[in-house]
Amino acid sequence: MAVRARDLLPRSSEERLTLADYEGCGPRWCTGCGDLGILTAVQRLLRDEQLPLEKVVFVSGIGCSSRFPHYMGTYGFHGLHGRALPIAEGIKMRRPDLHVFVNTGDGDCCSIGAAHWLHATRYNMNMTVMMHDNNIYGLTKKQVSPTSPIGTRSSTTPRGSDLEAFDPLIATLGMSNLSFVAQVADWIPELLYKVISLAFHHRGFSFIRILQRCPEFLPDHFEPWVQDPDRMQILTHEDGVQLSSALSSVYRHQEEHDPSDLIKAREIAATSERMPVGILYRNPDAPCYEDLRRPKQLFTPAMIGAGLEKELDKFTIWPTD
Amino acid sequence: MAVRARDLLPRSSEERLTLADYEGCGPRWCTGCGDLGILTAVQRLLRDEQLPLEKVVFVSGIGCSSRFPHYMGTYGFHGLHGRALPIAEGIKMRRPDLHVFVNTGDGDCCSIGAAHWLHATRYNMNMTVMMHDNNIYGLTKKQVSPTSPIGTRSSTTPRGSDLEAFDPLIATLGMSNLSFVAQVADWIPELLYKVISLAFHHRGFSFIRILQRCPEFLPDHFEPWVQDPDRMQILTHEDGVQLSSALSSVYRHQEEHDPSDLIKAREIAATSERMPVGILYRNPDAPCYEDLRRPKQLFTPAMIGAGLEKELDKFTIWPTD
Amino acid sequence: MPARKQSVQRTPVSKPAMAIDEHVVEILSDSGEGAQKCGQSFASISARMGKGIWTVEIIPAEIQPPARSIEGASGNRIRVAGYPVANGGDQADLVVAFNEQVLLGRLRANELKPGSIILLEDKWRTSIDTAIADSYNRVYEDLVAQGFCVYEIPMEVECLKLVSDPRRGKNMFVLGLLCSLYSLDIQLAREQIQFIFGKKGELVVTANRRLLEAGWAWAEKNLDFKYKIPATPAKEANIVVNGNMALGLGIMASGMEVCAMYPITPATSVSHYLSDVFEKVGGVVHQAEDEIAACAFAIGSSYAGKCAVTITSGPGYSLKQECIGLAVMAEIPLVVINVQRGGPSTGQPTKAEQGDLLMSIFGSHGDAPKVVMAASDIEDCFFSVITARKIAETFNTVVVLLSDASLATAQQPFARPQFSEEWLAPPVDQSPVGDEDMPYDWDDRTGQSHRFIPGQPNGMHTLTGLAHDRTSSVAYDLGINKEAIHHRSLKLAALQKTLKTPPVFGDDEGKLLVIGWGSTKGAIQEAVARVRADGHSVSSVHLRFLQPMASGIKEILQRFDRVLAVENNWADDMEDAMIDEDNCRYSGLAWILRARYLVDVVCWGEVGEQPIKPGTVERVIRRQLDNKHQEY
Amino acid sequence: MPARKQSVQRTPVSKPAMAIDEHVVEILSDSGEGAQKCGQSFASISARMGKGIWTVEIIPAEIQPPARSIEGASGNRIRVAGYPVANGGDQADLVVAFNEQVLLGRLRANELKPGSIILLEDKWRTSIDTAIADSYNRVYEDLVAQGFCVYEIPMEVECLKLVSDPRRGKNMFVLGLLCSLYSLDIQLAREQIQFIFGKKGELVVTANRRLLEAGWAWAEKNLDFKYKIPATPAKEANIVVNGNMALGLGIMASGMEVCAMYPITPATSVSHYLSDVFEKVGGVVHQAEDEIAACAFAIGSSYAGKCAVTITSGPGYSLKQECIGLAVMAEIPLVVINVQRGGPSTGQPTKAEQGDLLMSIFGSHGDAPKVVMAASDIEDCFFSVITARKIAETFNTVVVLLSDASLATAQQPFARPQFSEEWLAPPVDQSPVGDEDMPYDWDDRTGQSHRFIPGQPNGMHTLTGLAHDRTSSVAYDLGINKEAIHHRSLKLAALQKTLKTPPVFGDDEGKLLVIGWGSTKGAIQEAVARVRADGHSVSSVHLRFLQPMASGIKEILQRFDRVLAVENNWADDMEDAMIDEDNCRYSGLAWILRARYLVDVVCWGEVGEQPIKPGTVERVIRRQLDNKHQEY
Ligand SMILES: Cc1ncc(C[n+]2csc(CCOP(=O)(O)OP(=O)(O)O)c2C)c(N)n1
Ligand SMILES: Cc1ncc(C[n+]2csc(CCOP(=O)(O)OP(=O)(O)O)c2C)c(N)n1
Ligand code: SF4
Ligand code: SF4
Ligand SMILES: [Mg+2]
Ligand SMILES: [Mg+2]
Repeated sequence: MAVRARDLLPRSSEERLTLADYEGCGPRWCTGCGDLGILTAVQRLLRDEQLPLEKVVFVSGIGCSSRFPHYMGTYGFHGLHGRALPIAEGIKMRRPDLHVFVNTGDGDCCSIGAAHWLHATRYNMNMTVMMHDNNIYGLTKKQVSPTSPIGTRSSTTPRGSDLEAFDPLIATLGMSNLSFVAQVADWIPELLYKVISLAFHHRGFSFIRILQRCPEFLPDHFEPWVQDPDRMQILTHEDGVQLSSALSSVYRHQEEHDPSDLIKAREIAATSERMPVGILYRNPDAPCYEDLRRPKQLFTPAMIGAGLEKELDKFTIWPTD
Repeated sequence: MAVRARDLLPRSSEERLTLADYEGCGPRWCTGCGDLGILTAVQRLLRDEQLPLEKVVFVSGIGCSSRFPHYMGTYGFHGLHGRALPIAEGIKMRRPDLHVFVNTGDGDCCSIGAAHWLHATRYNMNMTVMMHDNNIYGLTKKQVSPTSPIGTRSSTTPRGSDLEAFDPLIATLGMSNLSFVAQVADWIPELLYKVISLAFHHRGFSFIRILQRCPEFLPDHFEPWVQDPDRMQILTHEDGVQLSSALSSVYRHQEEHDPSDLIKAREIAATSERMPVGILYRNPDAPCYEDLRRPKQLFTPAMIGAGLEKELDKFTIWPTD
Repeated sequence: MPARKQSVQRTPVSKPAMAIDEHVVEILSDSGEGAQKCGQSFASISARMGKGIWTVEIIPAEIQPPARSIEGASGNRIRVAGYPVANGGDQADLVVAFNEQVLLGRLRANELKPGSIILLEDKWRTSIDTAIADSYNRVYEDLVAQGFCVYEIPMEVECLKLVSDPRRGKNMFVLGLLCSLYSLDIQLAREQIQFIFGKKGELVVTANRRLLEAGWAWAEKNLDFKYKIPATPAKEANIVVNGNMALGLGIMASGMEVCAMYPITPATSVSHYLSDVFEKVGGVVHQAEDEIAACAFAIGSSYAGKCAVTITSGPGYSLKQECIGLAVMAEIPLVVINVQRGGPSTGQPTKAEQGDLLMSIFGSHGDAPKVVMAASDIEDCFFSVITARKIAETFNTVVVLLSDASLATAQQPFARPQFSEEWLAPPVDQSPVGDEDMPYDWDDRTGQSHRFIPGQPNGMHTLTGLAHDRTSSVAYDLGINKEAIHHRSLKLAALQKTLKTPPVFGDDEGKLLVIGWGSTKGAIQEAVARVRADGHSVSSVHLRFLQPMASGIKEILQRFDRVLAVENNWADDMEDAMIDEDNCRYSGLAWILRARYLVDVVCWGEVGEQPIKPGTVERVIRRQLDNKHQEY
Repeated sequence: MPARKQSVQRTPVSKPAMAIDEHVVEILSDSGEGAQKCGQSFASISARMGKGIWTVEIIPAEIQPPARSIEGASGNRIRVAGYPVANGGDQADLVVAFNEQVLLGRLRANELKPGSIILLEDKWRTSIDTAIADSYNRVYEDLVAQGFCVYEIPMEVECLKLVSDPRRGKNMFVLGLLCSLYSLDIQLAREQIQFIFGKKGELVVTANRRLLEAGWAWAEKNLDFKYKIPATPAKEANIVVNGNMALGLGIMASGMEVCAMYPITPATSVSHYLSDVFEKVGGVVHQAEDEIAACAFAIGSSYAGKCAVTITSGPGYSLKQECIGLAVMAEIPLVVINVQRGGPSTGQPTKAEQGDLLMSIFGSHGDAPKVVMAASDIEDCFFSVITARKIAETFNTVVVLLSDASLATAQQPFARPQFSEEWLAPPVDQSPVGDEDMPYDWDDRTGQSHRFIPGQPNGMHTLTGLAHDRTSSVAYDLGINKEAIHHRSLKLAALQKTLKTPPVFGDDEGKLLVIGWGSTKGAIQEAVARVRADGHSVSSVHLRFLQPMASGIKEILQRFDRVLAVENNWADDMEDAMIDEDNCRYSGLAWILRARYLVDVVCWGEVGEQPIKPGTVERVIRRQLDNKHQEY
């Protein structure tokens, strides 16, 4: 591996990274796929933050949404269906210097990965988690997902699904050691950017459920909300989301919500007639697992050697002479 | 299999089943283990209900608590760690005639089995689920469990655990298609019996978190609550738990709680200073998966034959002449 | 540009159809342009006329790949012959392409016969996007230069005369073309259109019929060639389905009542089909939260007397291993269908591979004997499920049925099955259990035992994955686990005694025996037939049961000078400088045969490609005959 | 009752110690009475004096089994010899039992040498519970009738003279007894007590020392026999730990930084030990929510440059298969330790078995080549981890290290390791990546490639479990998966070239070769030594690497008339009426050897028992020598 001199120099201000630097290979999603908007927002955020490409890892499971890392110019780990979170935890555990992002789907996160999701929430490691919720299994071609609304016709529910949709927002608000929960939609770019940015700046496990359109398999599914801004409820807060005046005029239903109020957050998630978007909950004081588990000792050869000798001493039979 | 005449006769009232009929092999739990009280309550309930032994199946995972089925005189399925719920679902799916009970531990249910728990709640199949929560891994000898309080010294957390306990009550109250959630403690036999009985009579997925003492590994853990009834909050309702006068005088903190009020249930679970026991939530109208999925057609050879022929017709190339 | 002129300007008067034995035809389009429907219809009409067919789906790896992209090629390969065929053949004789890009991937993969005919949509030549026009021209010139016989077809122009959105009609125009070129019965083609579009109403039917007829007329008028492939009209009713639908039909026919699954390519389409029809015969498809839950659900259901199947592919199969071990241990009948795909890990979800054989035999920790069988053609997919259910319930064991991505989407006509009630299980036994009976009362000769199903009075016991004795009590004493393990192993031996020695294809003895299993059967047998036609002493044998294996196989192997395993999985190459007999990793079946029979089975395996072709196998055989020992 | 009087009433004056080569001693109590501590102390003192020892834990299957129950027996077997020993020996020469019930299970399992000495707590004889007194009397009479030499010891009575709760002190009284009986250095015993109880304060130490001395004095006064086992005082420092602690120490010493696990018997105690000490050297033990998460976590950590290990047993190992396939595919170094237990399914969690070998080699769908090695004694547990980490990081691959329940709890002294920085990995590479470099730039000869670790400038790429090319891009083209599979397979071949042919124990050629792997080494070699002492031409070879296997093994096998695999896993018995060469299910290693070398390896396996004994192997060998071909 040849070392290039310029890599060793600190980047000067002229060498600002551009959007193109954050792009990976060309996205292969369908035309109109909501994942595209998420990608754009994330690339912009990273550019605006000027995150060093090599210090960022995008981790994902399997699904359309989980192709995300391939489309970033950073490091990426396209893992196994349902296992993005534990992989991301392993990465973060001893590499606090890395910025870890996770992209997961509704099937990936709420179905096969549900146990990991619940525990990742509790571990509260510092990472930004985007759950692309298109209410369907995209990659495997239209099977019902836990978040599909009742009656959804899919390849495995040809006469309509039987169960009420699983609500990931309420569920996550019931988990322990909660740190950051937000909801946003792919079709409001400004808000999308803002919420992901707030999540990124939050220290802890920042979970964002992103309503994501899948025109291929559920073409009109989110249209009522896309078409009618009045069906959306924007959660604002001085220390959270604040709408531009342009957006304010479109999204008229705004509600001041203090993200530290968990009881209220649950109530909003459970009872809101409109679709709430914004920060539901944020607790900057929830302890992060990687901090709690950071050993007091350095992991150096000398330390290891000394520690080992000390342990061996305990079990040693010395020659008797 | 020789058929004995008496098995073919309907049981007369004289042939009431006794407690002994509901006993399996002798329990092997430690002295003072809370599982013993749960076993007693369940055996009594089945005796009182006179459930036919052959129509009852106890399903469990792996753990001390999961040994439960062996100690019952009914059918039992002692499955795999974390997988009791999907096994129980498979049993119930096409056997509505069977009474299905599930015994699971805090590790079994909330750790390795968490995804199944969340989905079993949503499927809402008619079964009674007892989660024996001793806040520790018993069978494998004292490892920390998700429900262990912060600071718990265990074999894998010798200097005390780092994370706040996971709260299964709040979590389950955040799940979808919710049907029945209760909490009770092994050391209040009357209430234990009552709550399990109410759960059994509820049609749907009845989840009971049972606080269960493990004197072997956490000897004094629940003592504050055992010793001081004032630390308990009994949730009563005219159509739910009602205390005997004897118990009423001991457990003075009673609260009338309407189990149909989910928002309130969440609030109680999240904010109650005392340990709430009783029915937190009950929704008799939540649809059961096995009902929703009951096919309109009988599964008979004639039906199968006819159905198959009809399908084959679709793909048949008939001889042309 | 002579080739071009050649095609569009000719106006032939009379075209005697050239008689040919068979052709391999491919139809390629962007995904969504309907090449698959066109290909399937072409195959159906041919089959109805009594020709032999085998279809192979060409599937893009993406949901909606970019238009005009190499990886986006979507379509069908149809092999049509005057006799039954059992694989997709070697290279294509004729290709219809809706744009020049979709051709490129097939060319690179060497799927076109040198000099073959290409029918190419010509609208790109005049595209206002000059990049497209340039690309088209470049490819066109190149094809011609390479000696392909390219006919440019004004598909869009012609379709626009009839419909406003030619993207949705071109495929039926092409069907008309092909009907003319292969002298198919245009009336059958009209019926096919009725069958496909009938549900969408008369207007749609009419529009598509017109397109069909237009294509037919255009070809009659403008193309200077025509083929005729002989047909042997069927004497009996046949059905045409792909392997996954055959599995679905087999599940219905086997009397299984529950299918628990979690979506995964390429297995999922079995459950798609089944989700549609299973309820009509009283069955149920349960989409679980993951593969582990699906397997556990199936186990619960089977335990309760409702025999269940769980269907998956590679990654899901790995996940199910713990549950499979439980079913083995507790002796619960369970059918596990694994439609294999390219591995390892997420691998190549839509590609065929036979990489899961050894895992199927040796998977799950501890001694977990299970039956492993493999379907080798479409009909076999159907009947294997019925057999699998029967074995599972007779021996109270797990039966793994292996199929793969190749069979999953391939179509081949086979005799319409005659439903028999014997295929079904008897109804759930709910009679009281005798006082002396025990849940695991193993027969010391066969290892078999009854099992008690909940609801049976007096049969109460607790089933457990812990070591247990005949009463199903947890066994603490030494030696009890051994007794149970012994009996579970015996069950495989007892089943083995009932298996028939597989027939040898070709002579019973000779120079070279090719041995295979699963979806490679058609390709292997055709390759063997070809070299036999040249007088070579080569035979083949194909295994249906991989664990246990029928008696008599050793004797077959020994009657040949050399044995070659041909599989669609990895085998190290002895020619590789690093590989020798101390480290060679043999193909799956080769491991088993070598271990069991101590015969020096050499092997050849292929991964990451299309389904194995007869020509490829033929070349491998010929190299073996050239006696380059250990080349593979 | 002569035997009884014999013991308690005699007052010997002088007792010359009888010189013996070795003894197998067992100490049995109800769980919680401290027999294990007594046994371990006895072993430690013996070892410190320079005797050879091997200890085996006797573990009840329940947490708190009923008192005075057969299955409740808890304790230790200690083999003490005048020379190094590598297994627990055959039958016990002397047993101390705290009640008569705990003896019964050992008797049934035939663990006592005929006529052996039994030291029995006598308090039960006079129990006010007549059922207990009767049981005691019955067993006592029976033992005497069977010819055991039973000494009744008033343990409780004697202890009560010193402490109020004899349940907590009896074990040290017994230690004193044993020190006297085996002429151990009482001063070392005092130090041992200081070591064990030091933390609990001087009072506890004193009380226990008094009990020790009382036991010693009582034996000196009342028992009429005394042994002396020679000792060769060690010239170098030795350490005494069990196999699981050795694994834990090995993990520390290997430079791995993360251990991700989920509790499971018998693997968990590795993590218990590690949880205590790993942080002190900067490492971390993460108890994940399940085994899949643990494996995924370890993969994530290794990917990020912090080499990780995940530890489990059978059921957890089955669950990890999908993740293991990902690590293989993505070429992430990963060490997986599987402390095998009795299977299948939940099986026998505390019992030893070697049932996971074939799954380790062939597990995970598709072609997933990984390295499989096995530790064969306690020292090997330590060093194998270091080797495993090194191979994993050198070849960017998965290394499975197999141990089992037998090694997990067995203790044997070995030379104190000398820490070397070479054991550790170099620090995480964070240097910039060259412009030409690719994340999977496979070397065509060895299959190896660099890998880029997050943080390395210019190394950005997305790792994937999908088929990928050298740049780690998803591979849609045919043939690319093959290229990657080829190189991953080559890595095993390249490693294989570096492996040393294992040494033959005994002559290099002869009549019978016994072959084994893992924890059976000590028993096999002792058995071979015994029959060799009788002049038989028998040798053995023990494998450390199971996949790949070192060169030269075939040549070794061929130099013997017959080869017998001896394993602690299931093997069908050819004598069984149902079993023949067409259906025989061979033991794990036998499968591999037969397949690779085409040598007719016969096999013998044992499941559901204690660790395999040298005497058992000896009998198996002798039967083979009697030339009953194919008996096993
Ligand atoms: C273990 C395993 N099971 C199943 C699959 C097949 N699979 C791939 S993606 C997917 C679900 C996709 O849905 P979702 O997570 O919602 O992502 P989307 O494609 O909608 O973005 C499934 C079932 C797999 N790759 N691995
Ligand atoms: C797949 C698998 N992983 C781990 C184990 C080991 N194991 C058995 S029980 C148990 C946890 C027991 O804790 P809990 O569920 O709380 O039950 P308890 O014993 O406390 O009643 C574990 C980890 C197992 N048997 N199978
Ligand atoms: S299938 Fe749906 S989710 Fe997947 S890429 Fe297409 S539009 Fe997006
Ligand atoms: S270990 Fe704890 S939970 Fe298990 S049986 Fe003993 S007291 Fe009960
Ligand atoms: Mg989705
Ligand atoms: Mg517990």
